[in-house]
Amino acid sequence: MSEEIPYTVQPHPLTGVFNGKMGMWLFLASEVMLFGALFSSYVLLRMGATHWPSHEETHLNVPLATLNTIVLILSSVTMVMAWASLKMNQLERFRLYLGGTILLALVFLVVKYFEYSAKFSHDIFPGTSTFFAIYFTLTGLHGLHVLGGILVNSYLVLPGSRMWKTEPERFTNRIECAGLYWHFVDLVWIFLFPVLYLL
Amino acid sequence: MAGSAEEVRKHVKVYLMVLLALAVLTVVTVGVSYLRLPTGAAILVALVIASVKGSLVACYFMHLISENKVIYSLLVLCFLFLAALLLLPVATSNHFWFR
Amino acid sequence: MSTEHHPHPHLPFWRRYIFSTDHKMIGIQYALTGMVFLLVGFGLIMAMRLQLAYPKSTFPFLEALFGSVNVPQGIMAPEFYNQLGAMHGTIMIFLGVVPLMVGGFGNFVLPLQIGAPDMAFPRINMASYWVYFVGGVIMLVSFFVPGGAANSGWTSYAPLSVIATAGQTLWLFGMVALITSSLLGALNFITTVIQLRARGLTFFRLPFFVWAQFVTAFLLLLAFPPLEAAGVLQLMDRLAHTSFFMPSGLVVSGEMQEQFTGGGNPLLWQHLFWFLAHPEVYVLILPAMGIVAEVIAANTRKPLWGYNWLVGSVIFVGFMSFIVWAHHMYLTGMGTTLSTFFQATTMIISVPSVVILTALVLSLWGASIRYNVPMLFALAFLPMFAIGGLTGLPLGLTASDIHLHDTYYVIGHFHYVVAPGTLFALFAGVYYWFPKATGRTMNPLLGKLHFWPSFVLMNGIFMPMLFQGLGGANRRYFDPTMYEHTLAVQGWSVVISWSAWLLAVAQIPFIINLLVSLWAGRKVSDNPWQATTLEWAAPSPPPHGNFAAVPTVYCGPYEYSVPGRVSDFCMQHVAQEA
Amino acid sequence: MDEVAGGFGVWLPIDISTHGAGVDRLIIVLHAFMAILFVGWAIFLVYCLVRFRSRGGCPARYELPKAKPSKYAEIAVVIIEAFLLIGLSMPVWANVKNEIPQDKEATLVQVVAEQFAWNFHYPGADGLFGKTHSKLMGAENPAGLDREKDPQARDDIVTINQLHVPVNKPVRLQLRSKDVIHSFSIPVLRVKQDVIPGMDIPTWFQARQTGKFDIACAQLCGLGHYRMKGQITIESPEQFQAWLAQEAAWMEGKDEEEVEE
Repeated sequence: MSEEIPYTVQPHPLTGVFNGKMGMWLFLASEVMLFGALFSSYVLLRMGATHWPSHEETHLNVPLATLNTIVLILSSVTMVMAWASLKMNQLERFRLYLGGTILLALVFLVVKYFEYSAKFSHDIFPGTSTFFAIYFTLTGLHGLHVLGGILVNSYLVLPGSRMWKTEPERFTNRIECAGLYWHFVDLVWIFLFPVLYLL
Repeated sequence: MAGSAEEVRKHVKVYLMVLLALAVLTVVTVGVSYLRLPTGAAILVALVIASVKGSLVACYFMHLISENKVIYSLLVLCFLFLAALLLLPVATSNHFWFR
Repeated sequence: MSTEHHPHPHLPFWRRYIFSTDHKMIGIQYALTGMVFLLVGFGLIMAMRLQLAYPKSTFPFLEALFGSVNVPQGIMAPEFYNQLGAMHGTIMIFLGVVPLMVGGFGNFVLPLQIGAPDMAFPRINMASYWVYFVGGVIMLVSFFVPGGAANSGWTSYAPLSVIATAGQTLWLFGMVALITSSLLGALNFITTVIQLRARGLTFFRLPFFVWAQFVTAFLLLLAFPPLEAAGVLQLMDRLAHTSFFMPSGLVVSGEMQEQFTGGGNPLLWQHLFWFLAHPEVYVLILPAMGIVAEVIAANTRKPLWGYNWLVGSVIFVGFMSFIVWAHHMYLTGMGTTLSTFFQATTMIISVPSVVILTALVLSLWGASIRYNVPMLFALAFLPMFAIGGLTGLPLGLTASDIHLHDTYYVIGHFHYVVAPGTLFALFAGVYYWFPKATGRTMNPLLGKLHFWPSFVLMNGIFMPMLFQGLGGANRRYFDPTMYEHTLAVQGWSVVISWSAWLLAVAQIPFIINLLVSLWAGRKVSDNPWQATTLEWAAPSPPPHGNFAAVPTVYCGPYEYSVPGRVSDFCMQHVAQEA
Repeated sequence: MDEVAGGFGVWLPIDISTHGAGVDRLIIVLHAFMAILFVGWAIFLVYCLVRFRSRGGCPARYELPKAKPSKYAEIAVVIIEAFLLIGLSMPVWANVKNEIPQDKEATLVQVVAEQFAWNFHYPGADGLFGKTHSKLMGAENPAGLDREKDPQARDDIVTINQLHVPVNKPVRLQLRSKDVIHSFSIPVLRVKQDVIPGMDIPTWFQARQTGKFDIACAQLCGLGHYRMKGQITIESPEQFQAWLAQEAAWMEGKDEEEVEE
């Protein structure tokens, strides 16, 4: 019986990708549509609005958000470095970099927590205005994605990395897929940041 | 996609350069927002910068620059449908008298 | 399941039959759950039909069945009627047909037809089923919360749905689960088709069913996320009192809606909803066409006419289905520019459907047609789908839509597509692939006893709806006797209701046949229909890993009656001497 | 079971509007086209099913038919669809959407939909509508008029579920909703238009006959959707004016009563 599923580790000779990568890109395509729909809704509501608050009026903390942007970009770099370390057969450096990614993601969420609680303490909630409805929904959904990334990466950095001993190539593939997801989360933020904080 | 360890070493340098570019662009986009450009121009500049940053992430961190055709075709497909989705705000503009 | 071949001989019961990762077992789980939900959804509509046929009567047994809150003194409450209506649509589409079509047949047949040992991601496949299951449970549980299940129609138009009872929140959570399940399934299908095709099985040697599933998977993957976004926004409106869909200054029953700041747009929901829901229509019909094509090819004993046309049409339909959505919204105050665009795209999308139907009919020319049960259902699909498609024309054009919009004409139209259309294809598929799943065949006499009454009664239900719709009878009316124009066509309601109840009776032979054939069906060979595609090269039922040896494909999918050959079919994996 | 006497109608209800003929023409032509297509196609199908049934010694042919006629049929379908779209559908729609009668030539009525009633708001003698305020809307004041402070609102006439219009004159309705989406529909006038909260959507018609007819809601709007029934009375211009005067007098009487109290 041919029970083994082909191309779980080795790339398909014609398409040049392994299954996991294909699956991850398909997942990201659906994510593009998810965030695209929300972005589209934002444009529609903004076009229909009689008044749209400028960023002075919303009192969003731009320096803090800029810091968060840099944090997330840094975490993307450590993520790709983690993968590169595996490619160079350096498990310890991989652990260091992936640990760094998780740490930076946590910093991002902590900063987000302070941003949210500052708003709540001024009695600003999602129901306050259309702008804040969009702000909380988009950043909240993005925050959930960050949280998901932290969970997956935490699994991969410790228990998941046992696979390195038995199937190093498969493990490297996993890190590549986790990386694709993480970079996408970064990419979404790169768009959210100007749209919500600067415009 | 990178194959050997040698190639990967070269990549690392590229990653650091991309990091630098992203940081600079972040500062630029924040800086521009303080210039108080007219709304249209501000949106254009911000979105252009965001697109450049996004492309950098996609091309280098996600290795799209050296990806396979099948992934490209998938993304082209996805962006076609995304374009249809972005028609949505236009689709309400032809409605009668929105208060 | 026959006893000789267990899908996983070495695994414990719960891994083999419940938390299985084998695509065939997951497919069967999907199919059985889907069938149960089809029965539930059908049950809901039978209760509604009672109200519609005899609106002024009391029915104590309904009170006994649904409780005195929903049916006080034997008279159905209008809000309960609305719950039944909303949940009938939701259950039939999202919990019945799609899981059966894509989750059931897609899972079971597709990997076999492409010569793969399993899906690309077996564990994601299992997760997809269980997330679907949870979504279904949430939907059913919603009947028991205060205020009952969602009652704003399966379309859940805001603001009505935003101010609706708690059941709507559960509906939204249920939908998020179902959407997640579909996404997991879709990315699995696409990866499987791209990566795991057997050697020699090029894209243009794929059976048409695989093509249909492939395009469907893309529709699911890319059209569902916007609904997920819309669901999130509606949840925010309901739970956090944002105003995405709530305009300013709403007054409900004399009360200002102060909790909503306003500034939202009710049409945003409709746009996002139909951006999904129109492709969803093709999710319902494309795999059905795939099944019908397979059954027709095998039972005409000749190649399908215009394989390339069929494939091209399916791809084209897939693309176009993303830019026709606003034809559901002509009467929302749309101007001429936009409506012209959407009318034009709607007319254009009808062309590939005509091509597919023509190709399937032309496939009969010069054939040698075997009239077995799957073939009967597949053939009945053709005229039923034709009526469903044709009646779409008056709804796709704005001027006629003025009169027909939101009438029974709409219900008749889309039910012709999905009930005698898609459901007949599903039945064809069940009879056709049952021998593959069990090694036994279903009883043909019971099958014919199932087919003929179903065929007549389906038309007894939906043809009168077209008449009612032309008369202008509005849909979603709890009491259809209140208006002159609805009373003028009310006689048909009785005909429709009796047809529906008898249709339920006509399903009894099918259920008996399905259950009894599992154990007592006639044992058959691995390829009882003498078909050509790869699933028939595997043993019946296929063991874990499917094929004894990895098959290599040498020819196209429908090489029947090739001149100069002894046998009238050439299986794809059998090399022919040059 | 109590039987309800119901008819077995199979075709359109009567049409008494000026634009309805265009709608009906499209529906008739479409159904003729559909019938021809379906019957022709079905005959071919049945012929194939009989002629090519499985028989001994008559194997299937591997070669596919050339099927030129089907290609011509498909091209014809495309052309006919294009004609239906451009020739029959678009002119009617353009007429309904773009040729909305101006204020001067039409009888103007503001329609305010709510769960589950239609409120009809006439401008009164001054021909001007008073401002409507969400905050003032209630059972006593369905349109939310401020009759005290707003001079334009003072003479406005508001009725519930009773729409009176003159025959042979264009009538323009401005449709608004207080709460959820409704759809304003008068089947005999071939009028159907969604009423969407937050929007102010115009629709119009011109009746050719007098009489009383039903107004229905065509979009699910809650548990009372089925009984959101109004009545349109189409009458001669004189009768219409008399009705307006009578309503105005009644309004005044009501006001005086309030003063006396």
